[in-house]
Amino acid sequence: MKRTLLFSLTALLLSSASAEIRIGVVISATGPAASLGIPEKNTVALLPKKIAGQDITYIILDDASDTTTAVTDTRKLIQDNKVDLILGTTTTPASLAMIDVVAQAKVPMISLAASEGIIAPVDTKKRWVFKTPQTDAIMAAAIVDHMAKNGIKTVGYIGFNDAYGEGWFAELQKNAAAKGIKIVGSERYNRTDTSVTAQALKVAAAKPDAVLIGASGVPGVLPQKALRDRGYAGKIYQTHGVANPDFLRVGGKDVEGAILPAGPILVADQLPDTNPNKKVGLSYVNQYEAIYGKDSVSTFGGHMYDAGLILQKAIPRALKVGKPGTAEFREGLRAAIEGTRNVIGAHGIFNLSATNHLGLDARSRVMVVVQDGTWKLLK
Amino acid sequence: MSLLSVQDLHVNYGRVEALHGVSLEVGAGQIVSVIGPNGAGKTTLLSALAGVLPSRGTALYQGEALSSLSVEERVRRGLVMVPEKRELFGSMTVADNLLLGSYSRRSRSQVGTDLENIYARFPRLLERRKQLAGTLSGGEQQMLAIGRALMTAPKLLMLDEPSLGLAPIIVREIFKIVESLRASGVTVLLVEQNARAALACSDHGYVLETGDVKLSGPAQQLADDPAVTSAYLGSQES
Amino acid sequence: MDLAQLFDPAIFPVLAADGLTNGAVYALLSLALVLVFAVTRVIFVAQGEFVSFGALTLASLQLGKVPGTLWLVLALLAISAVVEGISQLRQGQGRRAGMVLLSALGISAGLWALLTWLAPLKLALPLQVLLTLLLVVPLGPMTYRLTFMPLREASTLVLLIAAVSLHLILSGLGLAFFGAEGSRTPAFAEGQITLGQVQLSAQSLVTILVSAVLMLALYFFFDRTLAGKALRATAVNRLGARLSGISPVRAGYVSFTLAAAIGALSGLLIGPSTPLSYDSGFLIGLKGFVGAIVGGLVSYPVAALGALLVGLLESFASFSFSAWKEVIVFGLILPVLLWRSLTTRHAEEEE
Amino acid sequence: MKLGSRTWLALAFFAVIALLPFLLPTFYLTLLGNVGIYALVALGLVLLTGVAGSTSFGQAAFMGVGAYTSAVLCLRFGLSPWLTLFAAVVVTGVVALILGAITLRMQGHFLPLATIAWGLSLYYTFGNAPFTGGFTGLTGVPPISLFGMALNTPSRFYWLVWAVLALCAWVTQNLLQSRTGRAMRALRGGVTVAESFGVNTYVLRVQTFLLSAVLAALAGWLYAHGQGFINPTPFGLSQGIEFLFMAVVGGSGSVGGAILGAGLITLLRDQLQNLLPKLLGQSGDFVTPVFGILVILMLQVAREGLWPLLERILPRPSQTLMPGTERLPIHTKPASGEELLRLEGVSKHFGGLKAVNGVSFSLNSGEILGLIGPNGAGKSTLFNVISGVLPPTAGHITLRGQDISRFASRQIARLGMARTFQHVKLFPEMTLLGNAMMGGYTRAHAGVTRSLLHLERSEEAALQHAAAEQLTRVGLGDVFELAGNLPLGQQRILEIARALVADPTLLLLDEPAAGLRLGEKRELAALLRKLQGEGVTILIVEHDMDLVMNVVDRLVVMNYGEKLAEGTPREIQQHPAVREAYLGGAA
Repeated sequence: MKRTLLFSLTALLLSSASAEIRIGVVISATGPAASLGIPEKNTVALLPKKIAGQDITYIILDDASDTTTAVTDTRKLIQDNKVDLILGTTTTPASLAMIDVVAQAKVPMISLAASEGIIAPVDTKKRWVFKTPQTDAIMAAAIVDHMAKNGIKTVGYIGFNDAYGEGWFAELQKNAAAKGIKIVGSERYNRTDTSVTAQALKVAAAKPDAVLIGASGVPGVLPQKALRDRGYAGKIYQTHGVANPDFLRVGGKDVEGAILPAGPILVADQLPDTNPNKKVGLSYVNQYEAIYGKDSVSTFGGHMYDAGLILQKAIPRALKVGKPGTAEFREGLRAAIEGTRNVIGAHGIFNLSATNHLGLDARSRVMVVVQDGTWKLLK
Repeated sequence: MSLLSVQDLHVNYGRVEALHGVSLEVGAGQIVSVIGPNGAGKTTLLSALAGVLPSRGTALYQGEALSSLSVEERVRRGLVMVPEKRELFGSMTVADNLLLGSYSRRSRSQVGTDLENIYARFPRLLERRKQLAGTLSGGEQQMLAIGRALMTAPKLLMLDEPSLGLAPIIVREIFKIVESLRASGVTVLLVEQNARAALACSDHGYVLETGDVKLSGPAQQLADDPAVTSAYLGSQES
Repeated sequence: MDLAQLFDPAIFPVLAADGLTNGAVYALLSLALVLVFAVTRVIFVAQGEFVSFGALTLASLQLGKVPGTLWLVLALLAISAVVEGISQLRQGQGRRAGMVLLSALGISAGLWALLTWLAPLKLALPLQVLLTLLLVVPLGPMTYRLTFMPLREASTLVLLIAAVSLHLILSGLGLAFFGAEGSRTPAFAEGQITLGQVQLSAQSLVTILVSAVLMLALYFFFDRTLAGKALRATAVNRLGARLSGISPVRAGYVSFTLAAAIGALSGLLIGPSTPLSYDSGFLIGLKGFVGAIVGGLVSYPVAALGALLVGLLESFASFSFSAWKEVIVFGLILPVLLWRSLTTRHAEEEE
Repeated sequence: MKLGSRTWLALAFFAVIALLPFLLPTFYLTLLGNVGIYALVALGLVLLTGVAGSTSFGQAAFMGVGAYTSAVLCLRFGLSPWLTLFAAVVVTGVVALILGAITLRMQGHFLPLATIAWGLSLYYTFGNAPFTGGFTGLTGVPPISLFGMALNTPSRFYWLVWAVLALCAWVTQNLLQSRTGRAMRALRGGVTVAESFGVNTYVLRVQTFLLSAVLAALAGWLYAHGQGFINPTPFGLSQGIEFLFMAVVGGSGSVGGAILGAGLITLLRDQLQNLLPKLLGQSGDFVTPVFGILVILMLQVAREGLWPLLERILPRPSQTLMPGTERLPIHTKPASGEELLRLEGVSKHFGGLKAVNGVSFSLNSGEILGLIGPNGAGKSTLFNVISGVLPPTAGHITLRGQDISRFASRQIARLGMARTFQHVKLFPEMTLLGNAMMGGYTRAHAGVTRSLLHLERSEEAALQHAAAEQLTRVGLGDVFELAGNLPLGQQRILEIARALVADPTLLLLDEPAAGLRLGEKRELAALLRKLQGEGVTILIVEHDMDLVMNVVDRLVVMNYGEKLAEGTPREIQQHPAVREAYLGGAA
C-alpha cells in the first residue's frame, strides 16, 4: 500500500516533467447512466496514445451519474492534473454543470451527452464546449420525418422520468408541431420500474398511430412489451439510446419491429461501400470487440471514438500555437476543434464552426428497424 | 457435592460495583434462598449466574466454570432462571410459551410427557393454554414462567421474587410449588423479599445487603435471627 | 378526466391485476423486512439487492456464464471462516477453528467445481433455479455474520448505517458482476390467461400464486414449527428467548437466511416480466418497506396488506399521474405515520 | 472573558483554515469548499441525530428545497442571493415544519424511514415541478457577491463557505452549551426526565428538526450559487445517505464530529478514486463498495464515530464556573401546615392489573410523608401518577388547590413539583453540573435564538450558580466530573440535587437511599431534615426503614395497590397488617 503510494508519487513527479498532453475524462461508469458510460469508458483504450509525437495521457474519473461529483472531478482534472482538455461527461445535466468550470479555467471540453442545450447557443462560456453525439433534435427530427412519411397523425409518448425522457419529449413536441402530428399522450416511468402496464394502457387507450419510447438501454424493452401485451398494433419508435446489444438480447421477440434513429455505426456492415462512415465504423467495431468480446459494442462508445478522431486532427494544429499545459495551447486547441472540417467519424462527418459546436448533419443518422433479432438499416 | 459453587463474585454496572464479592453454595437437591431488602443486589446476583450480566469471580456449575458460557448454553446445561419480570412471550399463547421452553432440548421424546406434567401441576394453564400470555393475571403469569422454565428440563432453577406483586393466597400456592420442585429432583435457588415464606421452605439461606452477604446459615436459624427482621423493618424496633 | 377513465371496465381490472402482481412481490419483501427487523433490529435496506442478485445470477446461468455471485460467495466464505476461526481460537478452541477453516475450504472448492462444471452446460430451468438459490441464499447468513453480528448490541441507527453500507457494497459489486444493463430471466409459464374481462399473463398468475404459497408457507413456519415460533419469540422478548435457551445469534442467522431466500425468489418471480438490473432491487425493496411501515414493522399480515396496497396504488398512480407516481407512493407513508402518531401514545425510547 | 483551551484550539483551527488558500493547490480548496457545505448539513444532523436522537435521510432534500428556492427566485425575479437566502430559509422551514409535525411523534426507527420517503418524493418533485427546470436542471444561477465582489473563484468561495460554517459551528456550539441544548440532549433517551423538569419535548424536537433543516437550506443556498447550476441529483436519497454517513462516521454527538466526518468522507472518496484504479485496475469501479466496507469496519471498531477517539487527545473543556452576580428567582413557598397535595380515590389500572386502586391521602406543607410497602405494592406507579408521567385512571389529585389530575408532567413541574427516579435517570455523558442545571429548566427562560447567540450568559451563570450551590449542599464537590463516573449512591444524591435546583415546593423522592452506604444514609437523613427546615415539603418512597422511621412525620403504607395503613412511624411499626405484609404470612 505504502509502496504503491510512493510509486504513484514518483510516477507523478516523473510524468509531469516529460512532454505530454493530459486529457481528463469524466464518465458515468456507475449510477443510473452507467450503461451509456461504461462503453464510453472502455473506448478510451482505443483512443490515440500519441499524436504529433506527443504522448497522450488519459486520466479517467467516474462521476457516478451525479452532478456534484462531475463538477468536482472536472475541477480536480483541471486544477490538480492540469489537463488540457476534458472529455465528458455522459449525462446532460452534469455536462451543463461542468460548463462554468471549464469556461472559467479556459479548458476546452467535448461532452458526450445528448442535449443541444450544452453547445447552443455558443456564447462566452459555451465557446469552450463541444460535443460529438447527435443532438436529440437531429434524432427527433429523423423520427418525426419518418412518421410523417408513413402517414402518422397522432403519437403517444412513454419516456424515462429523468433528464433523458424529458429532453426527448421536448424535442418530440417541437418537431411534431412542425409536421402537424398531434401528441395524444405523454407518460413517464422510472428506469428501475418493474411494470409500465398502466402507462402503456393509458397511451394505448388514446389510440395513437404510433408511440415513441424515450428510454435508454434495456429498460426500453419494458414499454414496448407492455404495449404489445395490451394488443397495441401501431408503430413503435425507440430512441438511439437503446442501440446496444443488450437491448436485443433482453428484448428478443418483444422488440421486433421497433424503429429508431441511430448513428451509422450501428449498421456499419449494411451501409453501402460508398458511405464514408462505413470504414471508420467497422474499424471501431472491430477494435472494440477485439478487446471486449463479440457483440459487446454499443453506439455510445462511438462518440468517444469520434472525439478521439477530432483530436487527432486538432492537436497538431494546436501544438503550433503553444506548448501543452499552457493557456495558449488550450486556446489553440479550442480554436482547432472549432475549425474541424470533414473529419469522418463513426457516427458522421464533423464540420464545426464558431456557431456550430457539433458539426454533424443529417448524414449522421440512419433509420433502423429491429428485425429477426438484429438491427436492420431502413433505406 | 455442590451443584453450584460461587466464590467472590463481583458485578459492575458501568463503573459502579453492585456486588462486592459474593460467595455461596447450592447443594444438589436443596432449596437455598437469598433474602434481603430492595436494592441489595439479589436480582443482580441471579442475572450474573444466568449469564445475563457479566461478572468477575468464579462460579462453578457441576464442576464446570460458567464464565465462558452464554445464557443459552447455561440453559442447555440445566441452569435456568425465572426472572423477576417473567419475560414471557406476551403475544403468543400459553401453550407456545411452554413449548418454547423445550427449544434447546436435544431429545424430543420426553417433551410431551413433561408438558402433560406441567399442565397437571398448573391446571389453570391447561384451561388457558390457547390464551395469549399477556392476558393472564399476575399469578398465572408467574406459573407460566415457572412452567416454561421447567420445560427446559432444569437441574438448577433460579427463581427471582416469584411472589412479587401476587395476592397472599397465590403466594402460598407458589411456595407450595417451589417445595414440590424439590420432590421432583430440581434444585432451587430462590431470591425473595418475602423472607419468612422463603426461609420456611428452604434448607439454607443467605441475607444480602448492599451487595454483600451479611448473614448465612440454615434457614430455620436465620428465620429466628432478629437481625433478619431488622433488615426489613428497621433497627428501631423495640 | 383521467380519474373517471380509471374505472373503465376495460382498464380497472388490468390495473388491479398489475398492481396485485407487483404488490404480491412487495408483500413478500415486506414480510422479510418485518422478520429481520423484529428479530435483529436491523432495518435491512439491502434486502432489495438479493432481488437483483437472484434474477441476475439466473440470467448469467442462462447465458452459460459462471455468475459473479460465485466469487462473492467464495470471498465471504473465506472471510467468515477466518473471522470465525479467530474467534474460536480466542476461546481456546484450536481444533474447532481448524475445522471451520477446513470445512470452509471444502465447501468453497466444492462450490467452485460445481459451478464451473455446471454453468456452461445450460441446464434445465429448475436446476438453474436451484443453483441460483445455492449461490444467493448463503449471502444472507454470511452478511449477517460479518456485518451485523459484531454490531448486535449497537443502536438501531448504527445498524441502519451498516445496512445502508451493505447496500452500497452489494449494488457496487452487482454492477461489476453483471454489468450496467439489466437482464430478463425465462418465464416459469408462457402465454396469456383470460379471466373474465382480464387478460393476465401466465407469469403474473405464477407470481401471485407462488407469493401466496410462500406466504402460507411462512405462516405455517411461524405458526406451527418450533423453529418458527422461536424466531417469533426472539422478536417478542429477546431476554425471554435467551432464558428459554433460544440463541439470538442463531435467530439472526435464520432470519437473514430467510430474507435472502425470499429476496432471491422475488427476483426470480419478477425477472421474467421485467428486465432487472443491478440497481433495480433497491427501489423494489423500498416499496416493500412502505408496506412494512404500514404494518408498524411488527405485524406480518398488516405489512403484507400494506404492500399489496402499495402495488395497487402504484399501478393506479402510474395510470393517472405517471410522472408523480413515486411522490404518491412514497407520500402514502406520511398519512399513515400521521394516523399512527395520533393513535399511539408516544413511548419513551430508552437507549 | 477568559477563553478555554478548547476555544483556543477551535480559533486556531479556523485560523489555519482561513490561511489555507495561500498554502494549498486550488483543487484542495474546491474539495474543502465541498467539505464545508457538507459539514453544514452534517452539523444539522449532529443536532438532530447525535444530540436529539432522531435520524433523517432527508437532509439532502431540505438542502434541495433551499437551493431551488434561492435559484428559482434569483433566475425568475433577478433578486440578489442575499435576499433569496431569507426565502430559502423560510420555505425550507415551512416544509420541515409540516413534515416534522407529522412524523416527530413517532418512535425512533419510523423517522428515518419516513425521511427516506419524503427524500424520494421531493427528488421527483424537483424533477417534475413546472418551475424547476426539470431533471435537466437550471443553469446560470448567479454567484454570491459581497461588496460588489463575486465570490466565484475557488478561493473566494472557499472563504465564504468556511466563514458561514464557522459561524454556524459557533452558534451550534453555543446552543449545545445552553439550557436549550441540555434539554435537547435529554430528547435522546431522557424524555421522561426532561418532561419532569418542565421541557415540552415535542416542541423542542420540532425546533431541533427545524434548525437542522435550516442548516441544510443554508448549505443548499451555498451549493446553488457556488455551482451556478442545479438539478435534482445532488438532492436525492443517495446524497441524503451520504450526509448521515458523515455524521455517524465523524461522531454525531459533537460539532467537531460533523466537520471531521464531512472532511473524512469527502477526502476518502477522493483518495479512493485516485488509489483504487492503481490497486485494482480500471476494469471496474470499486470506489463505492470499498467505501461501504470501510464504513462497516469503522462502525465495528468505533460505534460512536471517530471524534470521541480524537477527543481523548484534546485538552479537557474548561472547568470553571462562569462569573455572574445574577440569581434565579425563588418560588414563594406556602405557609407551613397548609394543605399542599391531596389525593382522592386515585387509581391506575393497566389493562386488568390494578396497580393503584383508590388511594387517598393528603400532605401538608413542611411535612415529610413516607410512602412504604412491599415490592410491587404500586408505590412507584402512584409516584408516576402524582408527577404526571402517567395519567390516573380515576380519582383526583390537587396541588395547592389546583386540580392537576390531567396535567402533563412538565406542567406539574412548573407548579413547583420536582422528583427523583427509582431507576436513576441521569445523563452519564454530562457533568454533574450539567445534570443539576437540567433541574433549573423552568427557572430560566432563554429560548433557542438567545442561546444560539449566547445572549443568555448571565442567566446561564445564575443557573450554574444555583446548580453548584445545590451540589455543594448535598455534598457533591467535583461538579465537572461526568455523572456516569459516580457510584450508584452518589448518583441518587445527584438526582436529589437536580430536583433541588428546581427550587421545589414539593419534592418527590423515589427510593433515595437504595444503594447508599450507612454513612451516606445518615447524611441523607440530615439533608432531608434540613430541607424540611427550609420549608420544602417531601414525599418519599423508601425501603430503608431505619431512614424512613427516622425522618418522616407520617407514613402511608401500600399493599396490592391499596392503602393499607396511615400513621406515625411508631403506629405503623406496631400495625399487625403492616408486619404481615412485610415479613409475609405464608408460613
